[in-house]
Amino acid sequence: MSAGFQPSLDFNAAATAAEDGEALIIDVDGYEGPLHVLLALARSQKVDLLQLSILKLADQYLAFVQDARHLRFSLAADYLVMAAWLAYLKSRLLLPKAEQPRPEEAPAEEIAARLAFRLAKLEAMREAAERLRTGPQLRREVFGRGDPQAIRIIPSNAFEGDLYALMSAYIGQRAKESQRSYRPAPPVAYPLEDARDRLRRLLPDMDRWTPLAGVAPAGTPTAGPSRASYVASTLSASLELVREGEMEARQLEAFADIYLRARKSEATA
Amino acid sequence: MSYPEHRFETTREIEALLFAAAGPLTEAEIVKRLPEGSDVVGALADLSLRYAGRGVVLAYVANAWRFQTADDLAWLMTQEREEPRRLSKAAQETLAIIAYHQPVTRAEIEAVRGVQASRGTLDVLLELRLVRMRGRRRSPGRPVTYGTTDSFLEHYGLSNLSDLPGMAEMKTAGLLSLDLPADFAVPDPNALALDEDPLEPDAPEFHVDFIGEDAAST
Amino acid sequence: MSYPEHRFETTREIEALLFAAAGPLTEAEIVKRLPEGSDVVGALADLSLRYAGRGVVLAYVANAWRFQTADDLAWLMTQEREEPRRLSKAAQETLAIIAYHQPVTRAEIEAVRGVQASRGTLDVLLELRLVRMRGRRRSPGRPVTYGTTDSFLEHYGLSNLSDLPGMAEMKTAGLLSLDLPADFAVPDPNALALDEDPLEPDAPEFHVDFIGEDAAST
Repeated sequence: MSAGFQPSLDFNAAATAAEDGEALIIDVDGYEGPLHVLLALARSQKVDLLQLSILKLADQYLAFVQDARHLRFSLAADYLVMAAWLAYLKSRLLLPKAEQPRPEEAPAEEIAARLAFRLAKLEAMREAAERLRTGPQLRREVFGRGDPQAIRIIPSNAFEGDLYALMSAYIGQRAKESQRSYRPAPPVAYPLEDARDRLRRLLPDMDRWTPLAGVAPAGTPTAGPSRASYVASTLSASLELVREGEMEARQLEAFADIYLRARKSEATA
Repeated sequence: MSYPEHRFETTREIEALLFAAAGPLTEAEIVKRLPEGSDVVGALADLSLRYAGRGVVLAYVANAWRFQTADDLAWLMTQEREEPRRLSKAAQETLAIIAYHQPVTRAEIEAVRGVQASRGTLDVLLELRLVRMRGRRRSPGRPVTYGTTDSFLEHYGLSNLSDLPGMAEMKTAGLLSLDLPADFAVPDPNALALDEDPLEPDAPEFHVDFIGEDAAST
Repeated sequence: MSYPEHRFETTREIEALLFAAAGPLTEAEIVKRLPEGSDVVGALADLSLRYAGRGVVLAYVANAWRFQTADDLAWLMTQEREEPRRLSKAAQETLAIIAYHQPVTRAEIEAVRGVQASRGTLDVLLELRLVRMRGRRRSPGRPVTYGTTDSFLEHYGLSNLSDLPGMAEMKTAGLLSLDLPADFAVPDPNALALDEDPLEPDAPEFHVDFIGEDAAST
């Protein structure tokens, strides 16, 4: 039981649960987490953080959580875990020391000192952040050359790029890939009616045997119906015209070229 | 404030203004930006003197003031500078896919990107020695597989391929969004590819070898 | 050529170079461009003195030299000021922790702050190139370690990491140790931590430099 109350572990409980999704951050009156609340409370004691009264701090925090829970029913687990841990620490600090401390439990004073140290550390980092923020910053307080003179540039084999850019590029595409659905483009066919009309128009000029390939439109390689579609539609149309007696078709053997010509019934007769 | 101190402040202010400005400033522009009553004309004269003969001089061009490097130092400015090349978006993306999916064929790269890889993209990566031909896939057509090079690792500061940030780090960096499919995985580029034949760097290809020998013997 | 005249020429040359440059130049870069045998160190010292207290001053940032406007003249520069991207409080704190504790893992950042790093904290810092992935900790899972970039130093006008404000006091107070014992020896963020694998074994500078260059050119 005591192991679970080590200060280094208690914050991870909610964190690991949220590991798969977005981090759950409940902003309780502008505090980002229990440690930030504790820090704000500790400051009100106006002593060196390392000399802090953990008992007082625990009381203040428990009161804070009570209040916050009153206002917001769904208080983040982190806050409650910290509350439970502080209550436990407080009880141990108040209890008379056992003659023989149980070996698996660190002395309460030591745990309290660690908490104080953690707060001091966080405080130091906040101060550091503040100092960085208020110090002179480029293009805010200090400015570089506004109009740098051109230096002739030669291309080189060095290139720009960092790991983050590489990872972003990768993820960007994988995300695109997962959203992409397969939409086959329906093939464009050469309409039979068009083929028939075209053949009829060509008919007066087709008094000699002409290969089918020469009759069918050549088409364009990039857009429109494919060459195969042109040939197939033209063949079908020509067969219709043959049936109607306007045209003749012949093929010498299987797979050989097909030849077409207009039927000149009157002329031959 | 005594007069000279005032004047000194004004020279400092003009100095900073002209330095940071994106282009030359006219006297009127300078006056407008300085505190009222500043002796701009006097300060400009002071500055002119202060910079005379230095590496940087105060110049009056087209009715405006600017700092410029001294004419006789032009040779310094034309020094060539090696500008690192910026990878195009396509190249960056192709590189990322090769890095994570190696060994990978051109067709596979295209499958992930959803567009045809232009010849130039792979060529640029090969030329920059970020990418190399690794081997051939044991599949019909025996397509060439691509992988990253040592200089890729060097550039990105990786000691080996297993250092390439994986899913955990992508999550940390906030790159993985939640709407990715559940089976989304990032491949381990370090895994041994079993269906790949080496290109055999020593004797690359019989054909090549043969020509080499032939040329040598004639 | 007499010695002082030679030295004067060198200050002129450096003056011109640094004035014209878009970003900071390292001593090595300056040396490379000047005639052989120039006393660059001495000339830089002369220039520092010459510009001290002026509207434009010589500054040493990210181990390189640049001219910049004096920070007390910020009020003049309203036109040049870019609306900077405001970092969230969480991002600022995270940046401070990374700066003072580097190399540091995400878990360690979270331990100091007592909350999980949320989306938009680390990735914003990475995207702004204030922070970079440095290496991997030699501990189970080999977590990635984070550190600051040259453009971080340039942005905050720090000559190097030991220049971070309050660093010495925090060190003596033991506040920079990632482990809890207060009497723990504090690692020097400049030195590679002993339990960290370099992302780049022999040339860690390259990566750093590179980012710097990148930032300067944008």
